[in-house]
Amino acid sequence: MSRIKVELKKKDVDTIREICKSFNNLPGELINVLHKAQHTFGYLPAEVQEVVARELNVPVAKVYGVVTFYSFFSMIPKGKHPISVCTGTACYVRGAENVLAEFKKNLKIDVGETTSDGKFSISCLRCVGACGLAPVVMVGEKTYGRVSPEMVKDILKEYDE
Amino acid sequence: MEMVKLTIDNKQVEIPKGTTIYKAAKQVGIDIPVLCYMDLKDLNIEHKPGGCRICVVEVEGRRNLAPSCSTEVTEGMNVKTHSIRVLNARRTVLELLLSDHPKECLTCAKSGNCDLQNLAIMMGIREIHNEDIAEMSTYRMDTSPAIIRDLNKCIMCRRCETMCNDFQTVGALSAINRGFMSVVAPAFEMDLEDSVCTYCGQCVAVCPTGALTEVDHTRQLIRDLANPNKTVIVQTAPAVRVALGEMFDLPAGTLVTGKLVAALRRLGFKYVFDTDFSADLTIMEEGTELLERLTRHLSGDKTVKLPILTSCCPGWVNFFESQFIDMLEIPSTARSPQQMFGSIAKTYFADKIQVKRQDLVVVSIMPCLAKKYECTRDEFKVDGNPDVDYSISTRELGHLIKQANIDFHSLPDEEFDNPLGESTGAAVIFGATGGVIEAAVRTAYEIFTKKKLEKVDFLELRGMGGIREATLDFDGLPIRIGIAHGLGNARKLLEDIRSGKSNYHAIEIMACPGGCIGGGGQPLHHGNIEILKKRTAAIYREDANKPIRKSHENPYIIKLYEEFLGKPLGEKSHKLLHTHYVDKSKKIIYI
Amino acid sequence: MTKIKNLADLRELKDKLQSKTKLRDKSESPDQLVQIKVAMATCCIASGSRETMNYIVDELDKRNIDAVVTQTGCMGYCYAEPTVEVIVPGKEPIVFGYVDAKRADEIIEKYIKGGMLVEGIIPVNYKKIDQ
Amino acid sequence: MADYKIHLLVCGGTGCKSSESQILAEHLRSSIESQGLSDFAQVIGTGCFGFCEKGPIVKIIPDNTFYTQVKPEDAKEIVEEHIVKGRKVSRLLYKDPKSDKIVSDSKGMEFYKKQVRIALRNCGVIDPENIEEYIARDGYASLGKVLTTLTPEATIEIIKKSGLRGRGGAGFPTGLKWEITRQSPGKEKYVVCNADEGDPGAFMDRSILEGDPHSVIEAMAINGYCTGASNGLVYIRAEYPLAIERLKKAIEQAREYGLLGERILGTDFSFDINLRYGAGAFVCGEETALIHSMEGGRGEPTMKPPFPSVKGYLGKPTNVNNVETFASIPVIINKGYEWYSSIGTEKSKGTKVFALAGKVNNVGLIEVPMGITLREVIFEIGGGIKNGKKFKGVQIGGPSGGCLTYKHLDVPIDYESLIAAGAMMGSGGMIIMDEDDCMVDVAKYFLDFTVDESCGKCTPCRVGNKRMHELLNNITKGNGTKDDIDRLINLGNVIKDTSLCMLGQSAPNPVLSIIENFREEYEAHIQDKKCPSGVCKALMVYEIVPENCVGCTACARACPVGAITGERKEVHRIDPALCIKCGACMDRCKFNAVIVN
Repeated sequence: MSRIKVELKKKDVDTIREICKSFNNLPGELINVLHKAQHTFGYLPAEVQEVVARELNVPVAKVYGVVTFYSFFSMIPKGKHPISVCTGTACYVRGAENVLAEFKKNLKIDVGETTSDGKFSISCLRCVGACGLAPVVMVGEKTYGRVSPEMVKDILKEYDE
Repeated sequence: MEMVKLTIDNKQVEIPKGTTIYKAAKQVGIDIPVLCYMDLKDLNIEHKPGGCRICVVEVEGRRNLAPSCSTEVTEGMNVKTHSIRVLNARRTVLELLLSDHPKECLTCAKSGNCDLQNLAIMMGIREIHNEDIAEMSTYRMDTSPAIIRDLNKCIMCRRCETMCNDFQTVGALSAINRGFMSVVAPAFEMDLEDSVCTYCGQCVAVCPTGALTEVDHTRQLIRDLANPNKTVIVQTAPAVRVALGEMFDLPAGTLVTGKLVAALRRLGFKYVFDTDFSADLTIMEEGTELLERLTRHLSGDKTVKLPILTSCCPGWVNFFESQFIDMLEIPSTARSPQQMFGSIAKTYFADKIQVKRQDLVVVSIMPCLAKKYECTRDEFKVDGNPDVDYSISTRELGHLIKQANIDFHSLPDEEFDNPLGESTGAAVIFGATGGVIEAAVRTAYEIFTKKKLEKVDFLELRGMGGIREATLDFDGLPIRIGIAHGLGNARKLLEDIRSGKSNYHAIEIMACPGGCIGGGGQPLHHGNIEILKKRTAAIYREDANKPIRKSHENPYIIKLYEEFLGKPLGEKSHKLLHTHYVDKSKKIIYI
Repeated sequence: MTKIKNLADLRELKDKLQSKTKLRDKSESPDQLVQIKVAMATCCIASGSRETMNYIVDELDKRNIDAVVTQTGCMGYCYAEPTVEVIVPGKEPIVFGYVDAKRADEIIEKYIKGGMLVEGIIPVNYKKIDQ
Repeated sequence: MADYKIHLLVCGGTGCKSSESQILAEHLRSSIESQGLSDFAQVIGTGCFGFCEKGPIVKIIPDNTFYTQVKPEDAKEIVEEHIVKGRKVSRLLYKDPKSDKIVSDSKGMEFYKKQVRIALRNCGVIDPENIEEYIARDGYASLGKVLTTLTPEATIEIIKKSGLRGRGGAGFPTGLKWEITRQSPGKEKYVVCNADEGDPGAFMDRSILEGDPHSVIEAMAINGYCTGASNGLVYIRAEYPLAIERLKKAIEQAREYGLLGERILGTDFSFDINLRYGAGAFVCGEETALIHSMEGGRGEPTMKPPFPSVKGYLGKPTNVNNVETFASIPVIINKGYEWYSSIGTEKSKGTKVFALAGKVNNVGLIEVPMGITLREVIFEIGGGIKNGKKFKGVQIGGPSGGCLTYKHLDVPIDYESLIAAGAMMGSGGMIIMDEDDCMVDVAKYFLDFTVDESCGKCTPCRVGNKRMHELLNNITKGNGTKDDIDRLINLGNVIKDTSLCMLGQSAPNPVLSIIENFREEYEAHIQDKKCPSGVCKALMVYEIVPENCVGCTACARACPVGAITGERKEVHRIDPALCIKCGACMDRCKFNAVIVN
């Protein structure tokens, strides 16, 4: 199988080792380790998973099994401005689907993808708990409430460089 | 034992506490259909994920149906195994499984031997509702040198995952993804070939559908047999003769050596040889290597590494090449009997019959899937031409004999051809766990002590224990032997060695339960250890019946050294009969 | 912070801290408590209403009277500032004028605790904004 | 430190925080400072007030003034007018949508009138980042009482008698669970708080952890004392950064004050709490799946028995309760089981928190006594349906629950009644639907969720829900057949009957209850090929009314796929085969000539 290999720098390997060590290299801490690794690298490329597997002494297949089980973990780098559209029930009945469609249309990417320039990525999340503001969209840390499809272009414009 | 009274299908029964409904029903003659469930009780594996939901039964007072494989009986329980509710649920669940399964039974390798197909027949499924709108979960097909993964046929029983992780501790496979797209695969959905897979084939052996099958070489074989320019010769491994009969409904443990030879001859092989011959050769090389290391060790040479580990099992070789790379120095460098045979056949024997290497096709019949991979290794090729061209499994051979409409039962007993067909009892026992080391001891003892071994049966080395050890008396010198079968047991043994917890002189390891007789290419034993025990008994019967029972007494082996090889561990042997190991973990971790 | 070593310590700490959030508990059930509203417009503040309010709150606390002290807008009796409205449960609201510390003390002691009328009552004739 | 005369409570829950409530609080503080009132008035960031519809909220204590939708720029006015001059800023006060009257005091608001706040008692009242505020309101008094005066058995007895049942959804009696864990042999035991709230549209657990983390910590310690566990773990969604931060801070403070750690309050009891993060898998709300996830594996559920109380985390007895359940514990011990069990109905005691959302006027987090009717919740607390539309249905219990209709408005909310009505308590999501919502689409939405969240372990859930979803999809596209409804019912019932865990066992509930209560909507889609609410795009037909069309060609020019033909000044026509139902023509037409059927 051909796949792009990302060579990890020694520094990065050391970072992963450090993370694993901070959890005493315990296999039971796999999810906590992956959280921290994703926080550090932004995503979990195969190579990171391989180092984690080796450090925690678990098969890399198992690590991959865990990574692909949880929607929070991603093997694709997120965009510089990750867009998260809440598709919780409250947002859904107030039109989140249309807002999501508008983002997809404008950026020409699907959910879980990143634009080719690496600027935006779209993901869905289930209820951020701001149901009073439904539908809710988050771009990075910033929350937009009562978003309508018409607002999408303006929101994206805010991130023009 | 505390007993529990309950009712199953209106039968009053008394069953020990802690028994599952499935087993309780079985005890009173009610066979509840199961699919994902697998009980390898003698291997300490009871796989009951409760995933397929085929075995559900109705329990009075319970809100929903209970999976009988994993629900324990309780006092006063009233179980119905075939109420309308149960039958409807079971049928609906099966239809759901089939709705996500390719309907290509006619061309499926498992056809006729498929648990899912059997259930569909049993329940009389005639249509799948809303098939036109039913999306299928589809995956990339993966063909490795030994195993084909066609995951479109995976039903998520997870048996392979259990074998690969819990029993073999290889960890090549894991459930991945979630929901409808969940499936069992190697990390990153890479090819099996790029993973830590050892090709032990235990996953194939337990797969209830056609999702995991062996690479089929029989078509190639038929083509080669029909080619007038090729001389096709065959070698058959010791474990094949004690299991092939099962493919023809003979009881487990039936010895069919003579019929096997006859069948192969009728299939058109020019020479029918025996891997047992090269097993004797292996003992000469490996035994000598053991003695050499032992002698140097005893004389205080600190550079010598002990224990020596056997190296005839290719699954095991793959295992340590990817998981115990710090111990690559310990295993014997002797090639496996399959490869020694190929090497000798394409040199010594090819010269003898004056056939060019390229025109000689060496086929092996093996109880093993890793052998398919082993013969593709670059170390075992000369100018790109492999010593062994390909290997076919016991199962494939069974199918081939049927395909050629040879009536196996009425075949006469025939003898192997010479010179590569003569073997001793020591070679036959290679097929059972403990056998290789016993064979080695028979020879090493006599060479080391220069005394005749009176009692050749080392019962202390036999048995089904996962990890066994024994100390043998080499004329005053205690020799510590370790034996493991199943890679999970091997791992434990190796970790003990690594940590310095145990010190053996020699260790035998076989990847499969029971050794080669339980190999991934054998007729399916479905975890029934009684079958494995019967095959083992047949192996030792064959040994006992052999006139010569020590490898170094095989006249053709003696002749081979005289005419061709010189001496064990000599220059020629080194080139033709030994190998080196590579660090395969590099393939897996890129740093 | 030193560790709380035992239950007595915990209780002591609680008693010490309670006053901090008591205000919020009281506001949950104002009907059962004495309510005091201090007019707190610019004019009132100029005439010392904030000092009055602080005094009242502190004194009520010291004298263990459960009361809610809130501020309110100008009551319109600018001539009599600072003005304070007192509602004792079950009684009509009464507005007092010229409430300095001394009068506040009188109001607490005599009217709230004793139930006696004190001088300086202004007739109620204004409306609250919610009404 | 001075005792402040005025407290300004500013909601710091996630909802209000995303509307800049933090900046608002800063502005309030600086305005107070510039008025020289720093010793007089105090700004406190609290947890969620629940009235998320109108956030950010500022509540002024002691007069209970309730300001809604406050922006940072309003801070100055509030301070100058209200704090300095005592004049309420009327434009920021809440206006009752029914009577159109201004209600300045939160006690007068319909939204709060019928609420009984027990689990949420401190949310919106105290500063969650300050343990002293919690202690001041009787915090850790229950732990103290339990450790020094009660035996574990006696404590469990109180919980049992209180009638408290698990608030995570299934309603298992909490006291009994504690007792089983206590009686399970083993030296090493664990207390686990399930904070993996995954129901899309329910956020009470998050609000409690954000608004009152210490109540959960205290309850876990009490649970540890009762069951014999000295380790607590909170399994919390990684998507809840604020709750994580506050919880961490709270644990730190509790350790500092000696309320967690070795020999708590001088007794022999030691207890500490650590966090484990969920990673986005709804199924991990199921306790066995949660435990496998905490152990670092895939969150796949396993058969029960064995129950976690007997064999849980690392194979040890483990007591798993959800956040809301824990939050109710300290107050039950403080006020007594008699008090708690006097609230609610015969079999469902106490209160339940609901996340009210959807087409209702007052979206927010509410806590109501068990036994209250749906009508009271939706039309009194919720303030009725938004924009004067007609109420159609209410989905209770999220993707595991059922959809009830106006017939059920007088059903009392308790575990048994809801199940009898075809829904379930679930974790407490309550989504209100109005006449514009297509119930088939709603059913599809929930199934879409469960298909997405199914772990894939068992056949009925993995394949069955997918097949149901396909059937529904087919129906919303107008390709449904008459047998589809029966097929859905059979499939749904088998999935309920055979799935391994509660996720699968309850996944068909929305579909089945909607068939039960809104069968005519399914039939309209299948037989008439119509979506009565106009939601299902595939069933819409755009047409041009010849009488209204003037032939201006605007629609033809707007159509992105060239589906509209017609000469200038002549009647135009839409080719239904080409039309993608984008609605562009309708938007463009100035003559109301484009209609949708």
